Amino acid sequence: MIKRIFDWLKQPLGLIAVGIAVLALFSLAAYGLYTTQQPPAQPIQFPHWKHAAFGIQCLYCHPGAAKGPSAGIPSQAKCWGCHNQITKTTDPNSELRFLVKHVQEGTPIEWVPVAQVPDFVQFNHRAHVAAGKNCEDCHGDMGDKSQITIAQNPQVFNMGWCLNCHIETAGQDHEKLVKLSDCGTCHY
Amino acid sequence: MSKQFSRRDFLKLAGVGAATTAILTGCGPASRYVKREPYMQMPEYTYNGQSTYYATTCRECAAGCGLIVRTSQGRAIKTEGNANNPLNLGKTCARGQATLQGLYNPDRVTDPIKRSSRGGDSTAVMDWDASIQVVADALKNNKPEEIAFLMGMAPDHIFDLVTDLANATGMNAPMRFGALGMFEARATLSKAAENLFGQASLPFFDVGGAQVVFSFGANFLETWLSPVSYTRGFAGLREARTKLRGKFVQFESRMSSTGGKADEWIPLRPGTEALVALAIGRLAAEIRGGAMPRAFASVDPKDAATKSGIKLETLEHLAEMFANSTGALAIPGGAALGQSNGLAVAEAVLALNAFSDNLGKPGGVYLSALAPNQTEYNRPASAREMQALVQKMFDGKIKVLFVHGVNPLFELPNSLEFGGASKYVSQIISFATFPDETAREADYVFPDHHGLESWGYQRVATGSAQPVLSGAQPVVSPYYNTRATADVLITAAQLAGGKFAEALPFKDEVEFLQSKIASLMSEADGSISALDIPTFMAYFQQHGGYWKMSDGRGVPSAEDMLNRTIAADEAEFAGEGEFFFVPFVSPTLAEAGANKPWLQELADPTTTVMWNTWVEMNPETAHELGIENDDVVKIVSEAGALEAPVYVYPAIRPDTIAMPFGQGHTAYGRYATDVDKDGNIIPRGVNPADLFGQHFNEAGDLAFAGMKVKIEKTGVKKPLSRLESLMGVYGIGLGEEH
Amino acid sequence: MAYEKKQTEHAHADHQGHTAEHFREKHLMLDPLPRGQMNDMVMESMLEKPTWKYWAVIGILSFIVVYFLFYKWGVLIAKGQGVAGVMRPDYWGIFLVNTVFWIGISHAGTFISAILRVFRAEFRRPFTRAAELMTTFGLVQAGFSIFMHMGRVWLAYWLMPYPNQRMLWPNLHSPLTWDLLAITTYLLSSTMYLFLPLIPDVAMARDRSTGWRKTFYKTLALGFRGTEGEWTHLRNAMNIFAFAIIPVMFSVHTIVSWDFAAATRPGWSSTIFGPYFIVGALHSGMGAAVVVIAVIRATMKHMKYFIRSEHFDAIGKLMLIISMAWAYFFFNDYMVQWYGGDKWTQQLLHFHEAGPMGWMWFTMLICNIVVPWAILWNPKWRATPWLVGTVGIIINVGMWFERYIIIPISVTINRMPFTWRLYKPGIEIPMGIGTLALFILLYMIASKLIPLIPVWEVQEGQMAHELKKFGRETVVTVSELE
Amino acid sequence: MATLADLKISEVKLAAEQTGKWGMVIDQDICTGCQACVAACAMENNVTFVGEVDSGYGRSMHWIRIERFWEGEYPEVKMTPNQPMLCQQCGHATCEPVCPAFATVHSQAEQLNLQVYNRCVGTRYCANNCPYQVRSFNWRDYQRPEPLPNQFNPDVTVRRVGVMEKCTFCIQRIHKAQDKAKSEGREVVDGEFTTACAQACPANAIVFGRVDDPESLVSQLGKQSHGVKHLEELGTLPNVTYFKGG
Repeated sequence: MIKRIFDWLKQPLGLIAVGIAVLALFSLAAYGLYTTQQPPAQPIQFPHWKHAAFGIQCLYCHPGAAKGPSAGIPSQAKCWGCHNQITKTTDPNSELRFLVKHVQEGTPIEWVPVAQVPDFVQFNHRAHVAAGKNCEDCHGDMGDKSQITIAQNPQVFNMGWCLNCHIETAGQDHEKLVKLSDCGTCHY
Repeated sequence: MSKQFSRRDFLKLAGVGAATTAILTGCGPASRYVKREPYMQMPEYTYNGQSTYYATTCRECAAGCGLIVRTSQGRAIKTEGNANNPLNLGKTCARGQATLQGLYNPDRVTDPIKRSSRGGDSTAVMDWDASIQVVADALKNNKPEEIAFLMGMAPDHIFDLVTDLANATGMNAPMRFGALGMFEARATLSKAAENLFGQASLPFFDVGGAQVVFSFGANFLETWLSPVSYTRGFAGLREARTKLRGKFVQFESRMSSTGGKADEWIPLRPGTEALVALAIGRLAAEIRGGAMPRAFASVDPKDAATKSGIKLETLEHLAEMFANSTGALAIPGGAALGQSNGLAVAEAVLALNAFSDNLGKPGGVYLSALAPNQTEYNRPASAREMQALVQKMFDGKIKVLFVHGVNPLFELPNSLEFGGASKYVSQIISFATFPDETAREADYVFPDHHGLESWGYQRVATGSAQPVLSGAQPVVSPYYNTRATADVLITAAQLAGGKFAEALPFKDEVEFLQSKIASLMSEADGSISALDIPTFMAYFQQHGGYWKMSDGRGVPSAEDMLNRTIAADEAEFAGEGEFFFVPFVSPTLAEAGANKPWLQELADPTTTVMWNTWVEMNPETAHELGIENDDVVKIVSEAGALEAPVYVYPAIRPDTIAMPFGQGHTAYGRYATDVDKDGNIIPRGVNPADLFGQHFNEAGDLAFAGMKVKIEKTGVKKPLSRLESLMGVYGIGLGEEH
Repeated sequence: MAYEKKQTEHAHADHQGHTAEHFREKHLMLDPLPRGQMNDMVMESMLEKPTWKYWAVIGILSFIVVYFLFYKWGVLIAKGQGVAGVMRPDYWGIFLVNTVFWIGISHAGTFISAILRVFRAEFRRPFTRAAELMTTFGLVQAGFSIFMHMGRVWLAYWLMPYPNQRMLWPNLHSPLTWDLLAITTYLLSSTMYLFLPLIPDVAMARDRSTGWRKTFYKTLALGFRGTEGEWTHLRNAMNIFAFAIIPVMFSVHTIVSWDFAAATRPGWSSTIFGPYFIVGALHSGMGAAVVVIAVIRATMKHMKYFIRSEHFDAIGKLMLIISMAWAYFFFNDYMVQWYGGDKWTQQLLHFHEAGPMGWMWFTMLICNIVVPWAILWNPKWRATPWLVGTVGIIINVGMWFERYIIIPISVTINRMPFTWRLYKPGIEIPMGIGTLALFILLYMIASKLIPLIPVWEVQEGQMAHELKKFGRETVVTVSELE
Repeated sequence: MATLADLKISEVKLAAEQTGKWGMVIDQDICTGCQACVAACAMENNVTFVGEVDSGYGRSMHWIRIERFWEGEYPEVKMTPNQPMLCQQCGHATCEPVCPAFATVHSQAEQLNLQVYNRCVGTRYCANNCPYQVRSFNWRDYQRPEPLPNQFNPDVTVRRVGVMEKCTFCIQRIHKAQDKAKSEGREVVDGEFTTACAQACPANAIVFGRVDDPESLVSQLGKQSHGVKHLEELGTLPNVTYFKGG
């Protein structure tokens, strides 16, 4: 029985079948891998660089960063506060039409945050801002339109990267190093 | 309510919960992506990631403890005690902590429903307009005297609202009932206060200020009246930092977790509490010398010792302790009052206090302060009054029954036949938040908000020196399509028109509340004051209520208290059988905690059993009967029979068995019930109330502890889930001793 | 050459009469066969067409391995350790019992092969291979068992020291890290040590086989042709390994014992655990070895020639001595713990004997002491293969019980009596059976793939042995070959 | 790139000489065993419930449990003072050295025993070696059906199957208070915050604070002569002091 199967597989047809199966498996795996690396679809293709170019401070829309753990996503009301002054909202091809739609329908905009740390990391924006870190240190240069979109964060947040900066920041200060390299500082 | 509330405009952050559970390992970035909905209108005092704290009132029992609820992004995260509230001073009990598991319970009633047949599973979802019309029709189309409201002991504002409605229209006055009130024998306490002090009131016992505390069955560290406040009092009694460590003696036939903390635990024969109290009084009076008070004169200590099973020396030693103490306090309560002679027990024990001359003094007995907007003490219905209601239902005198905040089919003993009587009521409308047994038997369920989603107030009946009105406000927006019962009633009354509309001339619940607290606005000595009602209401919400800054407790008059005879008869016990039956309220679950999984998983303080009902039995008795731990026994009383596994309990009289109340639900969500092998819903544990007969004490409270029962072995084993180790704690299964 | 000389002497010895015949019958070393014939016997035993019985057993074992080991393991990973019987306070259960057990089994291989080789115990020659295979296969089961035990086995690689951007390394304070290092070292070195003496045999097999087997053996033989130079290198390598692996072997089980001895638990924190565990390992390992040898002898062709009563007799003596040593260490451990007087330890010792699992404690003593002592002292019984094999099984049962008593039963008693609880195994039992099945399965497959008898070693021994007659006495002489 | 030496792993040893930072005093005489602390802890720290069968088999996840024993026989039977048992945050913990993955480490900054959930591989050696038996393991992926997860505390990681967990002395509250104090340019004041259990305790039987600050309430109480530390003889340097009561 097994021998017959093996014999069949040794034929050209069998070899082709095996080849196809292997290829299919391989491409499936590759596709699976590929999908995990794709940036998410966003409800609005929000151009950070444009807003930065207008000179809007990061903290205007994300005030939480200076005050607490989470920077926060601005409310619709905040978006609309400026954008209802801008006539472009009537342009049917503008990205803004989505905002108009959300505001008119009173539905929330379902953003997909891209700058995320894993759940087991307790990240606090305030401490980092207070320590003199600039937003672009972690989130990239928002003014550079090639570098930052709302679909990707240029920096992959992993522990080595965090720790490197922590140790650099601590410098020769031993007490600071202890605090900044303590597992319990971020994981609890 | 909608107007004020909509301003908050909370939005749930969809998927945040999923995200927290999703990834610990972390695969690719895509698996981490979640959608986040920002606020559409961010409340100005909110920052993302920062918590907002709201003051409100706990609704897990009627005590009225103030809570501060931590909310984050529109979700309630944690309840903490309100440190400003004079009743609980920032503390909570386990049930207060677990109230969030009620709020986010997966088994809540999500929409108003109409049931096609009572007790059936088939329901139709209604919209609120139609629901309110149903209520309006029920009010309008029946004679007022055919409409009855049955309510729980909390919250008070709906009770006030219905009372106003009833007063204006001639409806039956709303009845309030709760199993806790029944087990606390509140009617007996208040009746005794009336008899002795001339004023119906809940006595307040200042445990913290006392030097010696004698408690006759009062389980004041568990569920009794105001457990958080009494526990604080107990800590004060024991606090070695500030004064001499106070002594505590507990008289009861089965060691409760309160009794476990006692320096001396006196296992007296059930029914002899009055006798023992009077005997101690007599012996103490003899020690002190002087004229023998009439109240104690007729009792013979030797006889009391024989009857109660306490050694005479013990009685003498206790009397000495009582007589020689500068601050001796005696507390009646619990199972001691739930007997045929309960009123006599309460009087005898209060007489001890008169003898100790502590009335109205620190470490003594007070009359509880009336809440700020209260003129007289309003006790819940006694079981006899409930029996009268049931009788009325049987007689067809009640056409519509509204049920709110109480689950009579579970909390009332079976023998009162509420279930049978409800068949004679043509329409039952339940406002239950949870699909409990009564809601299952109702024609309509118009779910009220959970306590944390509701407005309201609760009067603090006892436990605080200051008069306190604890205020409640929604801390989160309603999770389901529920509606405040007060709003439903106000709208329905207006639809019904006539006297109904006149009785409730309010726009919504908040306006009604404002009308109820408006009079406090300018009162002197208040914790808050304001010039206009919106500001006052805002302060009221912000501080979690309103309280007076001074002591509002009444001083009972001691006149003639000792100069009267008190019946020292033993209690009568109903039923055949060799065992006294002592039911007690589960300290962790109480009457309505069974649907909260973490309360189920809390170990009982005395037995450490979780998730089930047990029968406590003395090791000697168990040995004689050939019963071991986890053997299921059948308990037969005159009113019914139950089967439950045995817990061989070292601290119970050999002639007594005890059982906790709180389990045995046939409905009430997945955590309160169990499933058998075939997936059918079966009760989790049993309800000892099924064993209670129709016997009352003089004050009308149910003589729930006045029973004798038989025990039959079944040969079945049901292992109890215990936190403790049978090996380590009892040495069972460790092997023979050397 | 040496071989030819030997042949003539052998022919000469034929005339020695009855006594020589008697010796020959008893001793493999004195019963030489022509080299080619012996090689053919080994090849034949390996290439013998498997009967249906063989396939049936393979089928059953494969089913057990696939279902009980791998499927159940999948269940375990998917549902968590809750499907096993572990809980507070018995955080460690049968998985670790099995780990220690299999590591113990694996000790006999090295013991027989390395120690006996170093001490020139001649009776070892025909079964060193079988014992070495046991080492490797046993360690595989031990590895499986420890991975089954882990709550998040998919992260097991975190226990390996490798540079990573988190700047995190395994904790070198932890006995488990030492364990991992020791077991890995042992697995690698014992595999090497299995392989080295295998080279001449696969070279022999290469020369006598065709088809895929030829390719297989050709690859394994690494071009070994049997020149003097190759032999010298091989001997040197084997000598180095034989000496080097002995400390590794001792360290492995000592370190395994430190998992327990270094903990603060009553009953565990015992200084004697190191040697106690090693002797225990040898006890179960010798037991397992004798079972394997008895089975091989009974089931494979020509094996009655290679494995004779004398071998069982010799192993039996070893087993008896090890059993005595184990009894000594057991008594020592018990005595010191009891004499220490710590109340929790007292409680634990009492629990061992009189607790609900007391029967296991007594069975352990019977299996590990009473049975071997009662049977193995008798030379006649000791030379009976099936009897010694049975004793081997009994000893292994006893030794498994010993580990069970040390792990799940001992952790029942800790310093917090409120948490004491008795362990009830769940999925561990089928999975443990699965590891046993895998062990047997690997052995059965190996028996068809590699020569189970190290022919060259037997031949080497036979060359060295000689019967000489001094007066009326016939004496065995052994000459140094190297 | 920093090296191993920079992280001063060997400093774990130094803990033996240190006095600890955060500590607790528990008065067993006034503890009524009411379980408020247990419930509060579960609510604050996203501790899961496990159901009847598992909880009866020693798998409950309580981070704090209240122990009680019996003395004597009826009628002279007494319940021993309730003993809340939680992680003692040992200065020289037995759980720490045995973890092969550094998932159980000593926090040098806060002098606490940390359990780093994401590093845990589930060998359960720490729990085995804990003389107080206060560690709980996630034996299964215990499900909390919707909408119960709404209640999760966002400051505390939700643990999944296969990791060990235990009392953290509410480290999230410590961090929050420290962060707040720092943002206001001051030190954390004694009593400014407390753990969930101490906060809930109706009898005030649990007092939490800095043990290295001689002025704090917990240090003052800790000095009282009847304070006992459990299993101190093992050299674990526990940071929880018990008043046996009576």
